[in-house]
Amino acid sequence: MADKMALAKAINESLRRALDTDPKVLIMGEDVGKLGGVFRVTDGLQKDFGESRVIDTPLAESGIVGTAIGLALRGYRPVVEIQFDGFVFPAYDQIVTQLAKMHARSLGKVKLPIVVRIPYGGGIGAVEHHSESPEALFAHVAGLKVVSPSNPSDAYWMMQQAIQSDDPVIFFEPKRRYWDKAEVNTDAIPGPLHKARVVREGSDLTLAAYGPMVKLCQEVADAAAEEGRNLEVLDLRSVSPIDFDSIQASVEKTRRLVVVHEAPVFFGSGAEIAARITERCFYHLEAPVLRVGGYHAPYPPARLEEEYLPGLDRVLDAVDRALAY
Amino acid sequence: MADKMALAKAINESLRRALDTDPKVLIMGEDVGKLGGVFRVTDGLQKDFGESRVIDTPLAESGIVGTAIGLALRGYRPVVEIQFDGFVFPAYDQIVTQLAKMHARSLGKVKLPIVVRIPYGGGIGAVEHHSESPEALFAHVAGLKVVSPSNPSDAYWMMQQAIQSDDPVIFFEPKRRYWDKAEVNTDAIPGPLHKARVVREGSDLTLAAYGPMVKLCQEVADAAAEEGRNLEVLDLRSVSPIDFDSIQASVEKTRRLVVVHEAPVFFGSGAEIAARITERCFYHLEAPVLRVGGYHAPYPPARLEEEYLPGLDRVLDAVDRALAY
Amino acid sequence: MTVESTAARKPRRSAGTKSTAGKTTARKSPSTDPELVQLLTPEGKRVKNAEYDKYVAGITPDELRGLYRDMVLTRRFDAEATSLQRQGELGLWASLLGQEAAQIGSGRATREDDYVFPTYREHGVAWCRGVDPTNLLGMFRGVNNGGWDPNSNNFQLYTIVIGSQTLHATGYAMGIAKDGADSAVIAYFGDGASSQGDVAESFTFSAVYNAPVVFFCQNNQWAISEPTEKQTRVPLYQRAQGYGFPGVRVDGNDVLACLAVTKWALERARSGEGPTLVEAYTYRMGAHTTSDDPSRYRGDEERMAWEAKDPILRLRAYLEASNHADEGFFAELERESEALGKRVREAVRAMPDPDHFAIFENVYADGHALVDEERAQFAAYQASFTDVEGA
Amino acid sequence: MTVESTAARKPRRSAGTKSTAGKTTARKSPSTDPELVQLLTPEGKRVKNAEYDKYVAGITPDELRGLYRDMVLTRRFDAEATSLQRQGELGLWASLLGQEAAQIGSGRATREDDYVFPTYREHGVAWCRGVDPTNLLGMFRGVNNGGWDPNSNNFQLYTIVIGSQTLHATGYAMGIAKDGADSAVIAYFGDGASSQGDVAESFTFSAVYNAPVVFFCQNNQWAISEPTEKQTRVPLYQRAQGYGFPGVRVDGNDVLACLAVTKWALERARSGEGPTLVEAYTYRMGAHTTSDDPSRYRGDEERMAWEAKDPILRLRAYLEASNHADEGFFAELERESEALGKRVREAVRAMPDPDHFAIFENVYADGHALVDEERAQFAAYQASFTDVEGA
Ligand SMILES: Cc1ncc(C[n+]2csc(CCOP(=O)(O)OP(=O)(O)O)c2C)c(N)n1
Ligand SMILES: Cc1ncc(C[n+]2csc(CCOP(=O)(O)OP(=O)(O)O)c2C)c(N)n1
Ligand SMILES: [Mg+2]
Ligand SMILES: [Mg+2]
Repeated sequence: MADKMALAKAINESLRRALDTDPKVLIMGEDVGKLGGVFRVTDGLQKDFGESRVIDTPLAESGIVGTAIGLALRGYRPVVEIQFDGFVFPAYDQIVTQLAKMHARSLGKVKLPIVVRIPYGGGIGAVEHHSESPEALFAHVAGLKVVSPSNPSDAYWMMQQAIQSDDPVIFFEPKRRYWDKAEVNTDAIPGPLHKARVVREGSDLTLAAYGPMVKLCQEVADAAAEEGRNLEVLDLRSVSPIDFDSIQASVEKTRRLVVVHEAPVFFGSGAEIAARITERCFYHLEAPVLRVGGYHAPYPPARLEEEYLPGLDRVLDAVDRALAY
Repeated sequence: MADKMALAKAINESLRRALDTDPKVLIMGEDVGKLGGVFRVTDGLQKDFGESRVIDTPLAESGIVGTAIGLALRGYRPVVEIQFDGFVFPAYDQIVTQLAKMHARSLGKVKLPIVVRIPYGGGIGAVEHHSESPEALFAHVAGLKVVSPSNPSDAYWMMQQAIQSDDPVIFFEPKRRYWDKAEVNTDAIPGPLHKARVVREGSDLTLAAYGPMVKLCQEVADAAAEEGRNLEVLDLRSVSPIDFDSIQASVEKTRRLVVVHEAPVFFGSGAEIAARITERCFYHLEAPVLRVGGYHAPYPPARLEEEYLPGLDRVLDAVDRALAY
Repeated sequence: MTVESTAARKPRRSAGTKSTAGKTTARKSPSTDPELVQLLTPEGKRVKNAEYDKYVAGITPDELRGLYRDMVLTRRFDAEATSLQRQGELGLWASLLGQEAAQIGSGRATREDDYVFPTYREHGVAWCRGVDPTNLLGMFRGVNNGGWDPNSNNFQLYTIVIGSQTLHATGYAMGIAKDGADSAVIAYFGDGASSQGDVAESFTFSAVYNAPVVFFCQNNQWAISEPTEKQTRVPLYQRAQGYGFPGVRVDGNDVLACLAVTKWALERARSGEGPTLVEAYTYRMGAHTTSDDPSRYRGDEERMAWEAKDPILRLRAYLEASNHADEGFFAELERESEALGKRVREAVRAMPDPDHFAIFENVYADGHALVDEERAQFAAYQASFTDVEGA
Repeated sequence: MTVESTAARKPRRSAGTKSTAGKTTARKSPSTDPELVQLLTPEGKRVKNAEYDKYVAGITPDELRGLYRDMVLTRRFDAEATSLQRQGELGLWASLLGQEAAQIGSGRATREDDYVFPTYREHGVAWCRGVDPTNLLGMFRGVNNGGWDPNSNNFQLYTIVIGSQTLHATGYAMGIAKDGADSAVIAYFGDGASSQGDVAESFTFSAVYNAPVVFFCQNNQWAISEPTEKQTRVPLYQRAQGYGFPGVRVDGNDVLACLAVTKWALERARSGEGPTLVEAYTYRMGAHTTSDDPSRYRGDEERMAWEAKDPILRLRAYLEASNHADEGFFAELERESEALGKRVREAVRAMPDPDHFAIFENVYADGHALVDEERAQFAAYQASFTDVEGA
């Protein structure tokens, strides 16, 4: 069955399917019940599955993740929502010291199949703490998997896969793409959770991105095509692990790489990608791996976010610089 | 006055000096009073400055940092201790969303001159959560400064400078070097807080490190010298900002760089250094920047830490690999 | 909606009530039947209260009219902001509609040298502290993250991460005690915030250090879509006793009671008696913010019941019955309201967008090499457009 | 050391005690005068307790000897571990000396299908749950971070980050309620831990969801070097009432009282009455851990006073006075103790170091490409030595 669906709706449908097929799946978070979440991602789920499966929690993120761990120990598979990126930090201790480490600590005896959903990123004109991209802070931590879909179909399937995974998955939802519509085939699983996908083939340079920046990179590639430049666009989909094999394969072909993310460049995913790809492709690269991302500054007030965020021109500028080597 | 002093004692003397000269300086933390801290870094300070300046706090890290912020708003300059690296995460929200952002949020009206001391790193045979190196998780966050001394003199002076700074400083103390002794000249300030230092000149390859790994890199350079290889060793001293100018200058000379830290390599400081130095020195580098650090795994139990941590052989191996290009 | 509804499948008996030495037992106090301090009934009748009357004993008609004026102007300002949001001038607005008495009563209880730590909805408290209301709009318009100097009015910036500011308030109060000063701190937070670990830690720290701080919880019954039953099963003011300091529930729609109880609590703080928790039992009459749609989770009847307890009508009834205000006063206030609305409207529309370079300003107090580098790159990049356009 | 000593420069009056409707007032209950549930005096005399006697009414002499045996063997195990640390066989040890009654009493109150969430000092509880004591030593020796399967004995791994496990316990209890099962959860934590936000949040969640969990706080008077006055100014058991569930303080050196009170609390949980806080008032007779030097922060007199309340001597006096145990029993137990010590010693010395590749095992349940890559690099690197050595 293939329907055109907004990304938020695709996650909603995916959660619904999980609730339907596995009685152990739970939804937890602030306002996920009657309200259906501030972005309506859990719309209608409490009505259909009841307050025992779709749980409005007290306003305490550490408590949400900490009790989800306890529920997982009891055999449940909680999908918890953090209302906005900037509010995950009260739960950071539970995520880093407990959720990430319990499997190793127990020598594999304890599995914590928990999904932490985080709507993230900017571009929606929001107030402070509502537009951040903290994925690097989770990718550095062993024991967590970190993914971010860029489109409704991936949103649907990656959520299915995240819930089925026996590992904790931090699921970053590109909130400014929540309303973007595309076809979702709910019958056919498109591929493994942590594999990158070439969304546009090209030969002159590789643009690598994930989540909200994939669409931008496609626009950049369109714009560059008008200038006769043939860019390859990779949707990484996963930030931990990162599918370095796919990036390497692309870079061995194009010999140039620009990584784009909303998060600050300093200590961001672009750093890890640049370091490792340079090591893997040292003799292939014609230019250093360039990075386009946020500045080393707090996410600015809404009226400055267009300047702060990577945009078409800034990415094109990096492409030009890379091609100039 | 130049005395031979252990690194822990140097910090103790530096805190004593700060308490002596600035009545607004406070020491706060768990067990920092009568006990003098579990590493005795605050030994004797409460006795001499009283319970109102050297404050044993409740066992709650978010509370410690959060009340320190309030005290700073009132004009105090708190130096707070987190007992071990792995226990900073309950305070992570206050550090990331409040401490780091208050100056920008207030358009510069509010300054938070707070030092967060964190004994960090492994090699002391400790139990879980007592041997981690989370510096990347702070360096990624704008608004914080992150430093780590490698020797008693730097420990003394960098602490003075951190306390005098009007910015929040995360001060990572290399706990396995606490008992290392060296001369500390308490009269002459050695240089700016965020500047790297060449601790050994060389021409064949640059080893860059900070905190506990500087000593290791010096040993590596000694060992390499016996094989006729002339390594330069840089003590970075600061992880945010990183003194890229000094690294660049060194790499333009040696043309090869190996970065060493205890923290996991994935998304660690080595990634940022590799990415940026490759961009700055693209035509100078004869080999990709190589990184030696922890694996993508929770810090292991003590009897495995020697395998997990960068050691002489593993760094030498990286040096060999870099020189083989 | 009962508190057990989410978790229990089989019927579970409720907590017992017997109490013996060495054991404290949960008190059954359904939050619909609060034991609250009230000085003015919803109809505006002044009722006696042996304990708190003295804190408003000397209040003059002038001051009473002042409280009324504060509430009316705050509501007017709030309504203007809501409509500016609808017009696209603000990105978001968090209305205080219904909470005027809680905010004005407590705000007017503070002294100039006291320090206030608000959350994001304390427009009425800001008003009492003398913060220009147009300054409050900057962050909602998206031109800054806080547009005033906290130290000008001892009114800290709004804090969005729920609960964080209660620890700052506690630390500030610890500093006051250290300084030997006799001022006090008041920290505002909501019923939802009461669940955050930070708020609990602020109770612990303030009790252990006997810090001069008043925790002022506006229980407006809702945390976005969640009713207070999702945060606690006993009235929130009771939370304090387990930490070793008093808690009191006050009618949050009664400005006189809020004034009296807050004065009492602040005086306790000043005289070295340490922290107090005040729970102002009130109601969020509007949406959580302009982004919210309360019809999804609550019925109209509830709001209508609370409209009958409107804090402004209540004081007006009292002023009129006691002849403390005449038609002229109300008419003049109406004009003043209009003028305030106009001023706010114009100020917002005139509010300039920030300079692009503001991104890089104030990240650090002492500078940071990377920020300098990125600022320079940004400048060069910006200049490249000018060049192109200029060419 | 008073609670105000750190913060206040000028004398501050202590909290008032008057109480009126709508206001709860801090109870002055100095922690040196606890109102505690006691069934056995320090001298071993059985005292009546109308409320809790029934929970131990049917206890047999055999069971009483069993409790004694548990405490003696636990203490023996603990002493052995301390000396193994001195001999360098363990990196660290956290002794439970003095807390045997709190742990054995509460541990024996649990049912097989209950679930226990310990901190890092619950060796006595582990014993009651049937966890082989040598398994507890792995993490202190540094060969693993937890050497048993939590689900074998429903005894979760030790948790070092203070307070975290109370939330896991609460979540697990929420799951029990969801399953409609009638088992319960018990979460252990210390007086220091009571200050952590996570513990407060676990109180909130358990109350809101009426989760079947018992919070068992061993107040051993110290959090490393900090006395309980640095965490609270009222007795800890009172914390619960502000969250809407009962709290009780029990003599933590009285194994019968601990058994009775914990049984009561667990039965409440099972029968749907929700959470309970039990504060076991006890004493850490030894150092915090083998790394600690308590002489830096506390005097000997305190420890000596508590030695007079020793939980083991107390039960022994009762057993002897009531003729429930004879010389033969004590002699046999002494032999059993020695055998346990020997077994533990030998097991520790024989404990193999982990395989180097264990670093990469179990980081993930479903694998991770980077871990595979790093494992392979590590293998190649290790092999390079073998090659060299082999060459
Ligand atoms: C740590 C954190 N989590 C979540 C949010 C999102 N959020 C904003 S307001 C709010 C509800 C707050 O309720 P309450 O404390 O009762 O205050 P009120 O809005 O009713 O004044 C939530 C969940 C937040 N701002 N901070
Ligand atoms: C979050 C955190 N902060 C600090 C520590 C260091 N630490 C270990 S034990 C301890 C004291 C614990 O005291 P208490 O809760 O009373 O338990 P007890 O050791 O007395 O059994 C501290 C501060 C820790 N383990 N976790
Ligand atoms: Mg509310
Ligand atoms: Mg203790």
